[in-house]
Amino acid sequence: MDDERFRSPEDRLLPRREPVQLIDASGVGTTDEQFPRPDAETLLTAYRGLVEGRRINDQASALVRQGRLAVYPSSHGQEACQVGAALALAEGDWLFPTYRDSVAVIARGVPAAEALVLLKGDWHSGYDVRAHHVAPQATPLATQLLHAVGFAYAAKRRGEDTVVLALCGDGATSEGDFHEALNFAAVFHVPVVFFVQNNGFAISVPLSRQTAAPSLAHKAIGYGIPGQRVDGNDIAAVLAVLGEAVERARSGGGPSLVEAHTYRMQAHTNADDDTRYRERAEVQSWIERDPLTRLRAHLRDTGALTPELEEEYAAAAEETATAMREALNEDADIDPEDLFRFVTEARSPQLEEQWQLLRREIEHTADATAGGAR
Amino acid sequence: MDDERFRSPEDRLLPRREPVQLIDASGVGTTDEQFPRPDAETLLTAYRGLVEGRRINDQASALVRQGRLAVYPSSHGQEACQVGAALALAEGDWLFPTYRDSVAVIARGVPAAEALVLLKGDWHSGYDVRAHHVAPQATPLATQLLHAVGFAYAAKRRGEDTVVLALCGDGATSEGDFHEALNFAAVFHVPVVFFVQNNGFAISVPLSRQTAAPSLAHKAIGYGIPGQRVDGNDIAAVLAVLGEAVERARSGGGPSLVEAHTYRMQAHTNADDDTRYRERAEVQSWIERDPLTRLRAHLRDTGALTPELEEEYAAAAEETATAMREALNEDADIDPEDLFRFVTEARSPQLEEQWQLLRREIEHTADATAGGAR
Amino acid sequence: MTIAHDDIRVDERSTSVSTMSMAAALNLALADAIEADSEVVVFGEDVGALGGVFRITDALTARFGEDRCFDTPLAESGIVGMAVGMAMNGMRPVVELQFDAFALPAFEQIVSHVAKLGNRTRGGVRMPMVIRIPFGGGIGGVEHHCDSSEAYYAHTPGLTVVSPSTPQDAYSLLRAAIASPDPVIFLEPKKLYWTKGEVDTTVSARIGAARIARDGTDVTLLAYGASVPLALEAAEVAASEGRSVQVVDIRSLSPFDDATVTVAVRATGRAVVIAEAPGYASVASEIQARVFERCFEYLEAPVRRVTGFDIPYAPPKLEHWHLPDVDRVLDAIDSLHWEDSDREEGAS
Amino acid sequence: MTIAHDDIRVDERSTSVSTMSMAAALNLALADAIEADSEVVVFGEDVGALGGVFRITDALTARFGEDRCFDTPLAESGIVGMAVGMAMNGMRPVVELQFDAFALPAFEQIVSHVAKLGNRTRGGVRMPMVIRIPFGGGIGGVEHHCDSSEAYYAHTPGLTVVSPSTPQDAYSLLRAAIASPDPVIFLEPKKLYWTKGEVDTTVSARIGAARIARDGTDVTLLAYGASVPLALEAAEVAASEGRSVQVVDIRSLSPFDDATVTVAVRATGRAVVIAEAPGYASVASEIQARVFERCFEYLEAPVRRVTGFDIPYAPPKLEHWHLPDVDRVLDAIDSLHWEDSDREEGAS
Ligand SMILES: Cc1ncc(C[n+]2csc(CCOP(=O)(O)OP(=O)(O)O)c2C)c(N)n1
Ligand SMILES: Cc1ncc(C[n+]2csc(CCOP(=O)(O)OP(=O)(O)O)c2C)c(N)n1
Ligand SMILES: [Mg+2]
Ligand SMILES: [Mg+2]
Repeated sequence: MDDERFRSPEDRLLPRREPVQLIDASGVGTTDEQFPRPDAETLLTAYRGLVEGRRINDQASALVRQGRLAVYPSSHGQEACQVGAALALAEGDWLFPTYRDSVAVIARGVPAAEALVLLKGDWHSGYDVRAHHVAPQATPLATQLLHAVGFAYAAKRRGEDTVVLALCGDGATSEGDFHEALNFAAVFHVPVVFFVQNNGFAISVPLSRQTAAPSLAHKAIGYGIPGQRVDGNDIAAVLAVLGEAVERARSGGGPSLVEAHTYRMQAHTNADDDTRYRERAEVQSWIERDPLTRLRAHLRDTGALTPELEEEYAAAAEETATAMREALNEDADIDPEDLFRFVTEARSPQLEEQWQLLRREIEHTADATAGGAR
Repeated sequence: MDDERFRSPEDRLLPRREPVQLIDASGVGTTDEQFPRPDAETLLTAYRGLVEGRRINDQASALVRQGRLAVYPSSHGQEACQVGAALALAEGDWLFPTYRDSVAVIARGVPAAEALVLLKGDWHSGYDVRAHHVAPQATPLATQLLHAVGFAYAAKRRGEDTVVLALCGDGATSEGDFHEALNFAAVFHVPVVFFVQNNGFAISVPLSRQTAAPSLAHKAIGYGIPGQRVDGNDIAAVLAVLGEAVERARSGGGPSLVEAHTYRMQAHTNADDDTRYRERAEVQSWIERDPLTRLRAHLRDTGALTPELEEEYAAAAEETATAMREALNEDADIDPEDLFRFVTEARSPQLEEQWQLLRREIEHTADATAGGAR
Repeated sequence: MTIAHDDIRVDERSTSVSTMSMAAALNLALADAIEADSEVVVFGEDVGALGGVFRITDALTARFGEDRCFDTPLAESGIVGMAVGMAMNGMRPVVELQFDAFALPAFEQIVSHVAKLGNRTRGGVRMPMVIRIPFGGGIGGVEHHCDSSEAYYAHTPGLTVVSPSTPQDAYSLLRAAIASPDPVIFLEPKKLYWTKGEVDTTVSARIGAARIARDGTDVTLLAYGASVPLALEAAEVAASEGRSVQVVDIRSLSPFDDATVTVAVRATGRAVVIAEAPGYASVASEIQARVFERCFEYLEAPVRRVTGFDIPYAPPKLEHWHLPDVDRVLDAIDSLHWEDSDREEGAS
Repeated sequence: MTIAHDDIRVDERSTSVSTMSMAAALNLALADAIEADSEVVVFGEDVGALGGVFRITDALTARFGEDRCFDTPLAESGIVGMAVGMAMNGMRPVVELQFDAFALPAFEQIVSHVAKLGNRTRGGVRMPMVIRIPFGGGIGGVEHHCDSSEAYYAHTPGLTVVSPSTPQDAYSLLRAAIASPDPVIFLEPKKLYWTKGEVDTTVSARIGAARIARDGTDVTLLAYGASVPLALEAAEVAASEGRSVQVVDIRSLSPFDDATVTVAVRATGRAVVIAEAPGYASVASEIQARVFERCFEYLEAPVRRVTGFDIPYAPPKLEHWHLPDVDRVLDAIDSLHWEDSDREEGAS
């Protein structure tokens, strides 16, 4: 059979055979004609972010054990994606994250204490989305990808050069909303970068149960947009590939799909027991590919990372962790009337009635506590 | 840039650059190493089906004008896909059609009068799905594709060699359910052929607003299944391509996606006004590519189609049309209790109460009609 | 009541009153809203060149351009999800979902985001969007084309749900819905699309307010959408039989106008709720329950409801059996303990 | 009543009774159903190796193989749509949707097909499938993990909707649901998953039947799911205050057991409906409305309801304010015109 018969210009949409990698697992830099390695300064900033991100993940997990967070879906092992996503964006750009992406949200400038309000249980979201250009962390899978498309549509319509980066996991690519989002983005040619963190699992379900395609990046072809695979534990590659995709979007080149190959080093959340569905050996094997050690080795080898800088970064991360601990150890005073304040802009007579009922109950309870029993 | 870098074995999943065609618009046969042209006998059967299909479409449209059908979404111009879909299947196989696919349903053996019950308005579906191996015609777009997957899953689980052919339109490929169906089919490797009739429009919306991909067949790549484009007005090609896909499915090769390029020659339904959204010239241009004239020319040129046979086919088609007219000109006697009979297997007390209410009303109306006013 | 959207631009043209169909009134409301606010955009399936399958968006694209009214790919979750993002970014999307069964693919977006994003962000992000859905039956449509799904939306906290029954309300309520800072499910009774009436474009409507559609002293009919003209027709027949029947057009299914309804039913002491949707766990049962609870001491008889049966919507040839009709409403009125009031009988 | 699924295989083992959690009872029901019928298969997200996020499918894959219990790609419409096709082809799929907000992507499949295919084909195709959904709150879950969506399903004709409140019912109702020829939405009150009780596997349940959970003569509490233990607790407190409170466990939200409920409320003359879901246009409003209508002459006071507020489910730190609790139920009971019965006051 003549292979050429199966080739056409459109076939350029195919992603590469192998994920883009610019620094290998041992820290050695590789060259790539399409994607130059970011400069040392950028990589130092990235490394600083990784150190902080790792610290945030581990601190948050500890806070769960101490009962200060209701739940924490850790991105331990995925920090290169988290930090890469934040660094790839300009200030005016927007991030549409998921529950897994607290580190990306914090790396984007949201104070950790505000980012963790959802997981602490005080409210459904705790930061000012407009101030930080970060949408609320989405829980219903893949739904936020459509919001990203609409958001980008509005920006483009106003002639702004805003780029929207939307995050999701490998599991989320199976949802109908993933399909509709990529298709709408392609048809309306909006500036969105879809960044899939393929961490191998959707809770307990491995990628092999999620797709039979050669890669998730191949899905881009069906929408007529570029797809690319990247080593998600190599932040140099993540920055290069996302950087290109963001630039394409900004310059009117439309949406694209980037799949990062990474690994979820911990259980889905603290509530999960991953010994039920994966081998310890598999988890162990990813330690070698850790995003921090790799970049550290590279930057130390090239001399960019000095012991002083290392200390500085560690101290900065420690400071963030301390701030997190302090903020989360405080019990916020939550006004029960908040339950009725934001449902709609104006409170309906029904909600007002219901609030009055609750208000009387609360007063009654206070009286009872003060005065005696029911 | 080195093109080879973008090639890998998986790239064989790419559909051909051009739709498969075995008989050109003027009736001249072409050769194709992968897809041999069906033999004359098969093509005669196909032609007979096309003549009948066209007659059914035109008869049904006439019946709408006469008020005997509530609505009819005609497949005029798409008969090669309709008949091809029916002929590609073995008796034990199953067809999952849409509202547009009445001709395919009838070609599969369902009496026209039963197939048209939905559109006549007597009930939501009028044929015995088990007897004919044809699922009810689906209205909510793309939803039936998932049913096809589940059905095929059950067949495969029992070790049967049933193949399921699921139909949908170009518009339906944008729905989330399309994505989920193809993905589930691929992951569970079930014997389903997804056959998309790309007729250029979803009601008024042209394909260009539906996708930015090179073709709809390219969507297959994202699921890791084969995709193929075929000239949907060339029933020889449709039979060859569907035949291969059905065979692959039957022999354990899993699902595939076939996109037929065809054209909806009439408005979406009789209720639609297509002058609002497309040029007459465009519609005219497709007359040259009509599936009937093309096959007729080919079969007459090759001598297979004699004037006697032509007459015979026309007479058979006329008979079908007469039977349709007769059946649809009769007003079926519909028992109002049917409204309550099939909601659940056992009738709930609530439904029994409601039926008794209606029964009393009906009796009362009958009394009133017999005896006077309310 | 605290819900008010009286801030609609009042049109000063002297030609503000004319007679038109509900479809034309909706079309005019969209056009006027597009003109009044550059962030209003209309989109959905077939709303562009075709003007919508019911022609509600007729000529909007031709008049205002693709930028203001456009077709999308065929995917309802996509349409609503995209609208969410646009609303987050300062726009006022007005989307059309073609028939109400075809709104269902968007249900997750509607319930999990449209209804909740404002609350989730403590008002940091509001969802000023309108989801227009033609609803109800009586048009001889085949399966999936005649459903009444208002209960799904009315039950969902965070959604405003309204339905007009006259061209005037179609115009004014749609303008109010588009002007609302909150997401509105706008249910258009397709059976009434071609019913004509006067429309004064300077009249503004307040979301959350019911309307006394007919005065009466013996019994109150509570209805919305296509059931309002039915209630009026039944009231007319009842009047000829000597009964004075009040008709309340609920208009706003959520929030509900308890004040108007409670006053009305307390005055007559009898009530019947009318709606096409299956009655079980419906808006009709809600209205019935709250009227019972709030008017208990004033009731001469149990509140009744006349609704669609608890069955999938009937095929065209049987829908006349399924839908509430005048006789069924009159029968319900007749059952309201007229001669020997049960309260007198049963008490003490 | 005509609904009966008493045909469940009765287990003759002498060890048929043991004490276990509701989660274990559900797990046992699934295992027994898988053993009893080769066409029963369980699937969904994380139901395989993990055994489900609540462990309801624990060890089923290990015990019965991938063929009987397996994970799917992450797509709820896909899961339900695939189940529809399997049911069409003779299987009895039992699917798990992980949390009830995550059932919403499957809503179109559920409403347009699961509920309607049997009717569409005049019984030619039935839909013997069970959709298991953990529902309700009280577990400190973050947004989208504590909703109560039963109204959406109960309002949809064609769906059977049940919810157990004890391990025994969890076992027996799930077996009955799997044995049913009709599609069943099986709502599992996640707050009660770890509550223990006796389970006799030879006891069969009839779908459509309520259960008198506690006898009482002064007032009837009508509840389902996690509200049943709450009602029992309130009844206990009320008893200590001298009031005899009856508790009815509705169990079957659709079809509804009018017979049992009507007899119960007529006897006491007072009723309170309790449910976690927002009250507006809900199952609670349905129950309230039908009890009002059917027991009107017997009521000493208006039927009340105690439900969740009409707000998006509260965040963990505030959910105790949102959920019905004992005090709120007792307050509702207190409001039922005890001293000076209004009927005596208001009549004549
Ligand atoms: C629509 C929907 N279905 C189910 C869930 C429950 N759920 C939460 S996370 C998760 C797995 C997601 O996997 P993936 O997309 O790979 O992201 P990851 O957690 O690995 O980052 C599931 C099933 C959900 N949040 N939303
Ligand atoms: C979920 C859903 N949304 C909308 C519709 C209304 N509708 C019916 S046919 C149609 C166009 C379908 O186009 P396509 O899939 O190309 O099929 P064709 O009609 O061209 O055969 C639309 C929008 C529907 N039936 N189902
Ligand atoms: Mg994952
Ligand atoms: Mg089409």
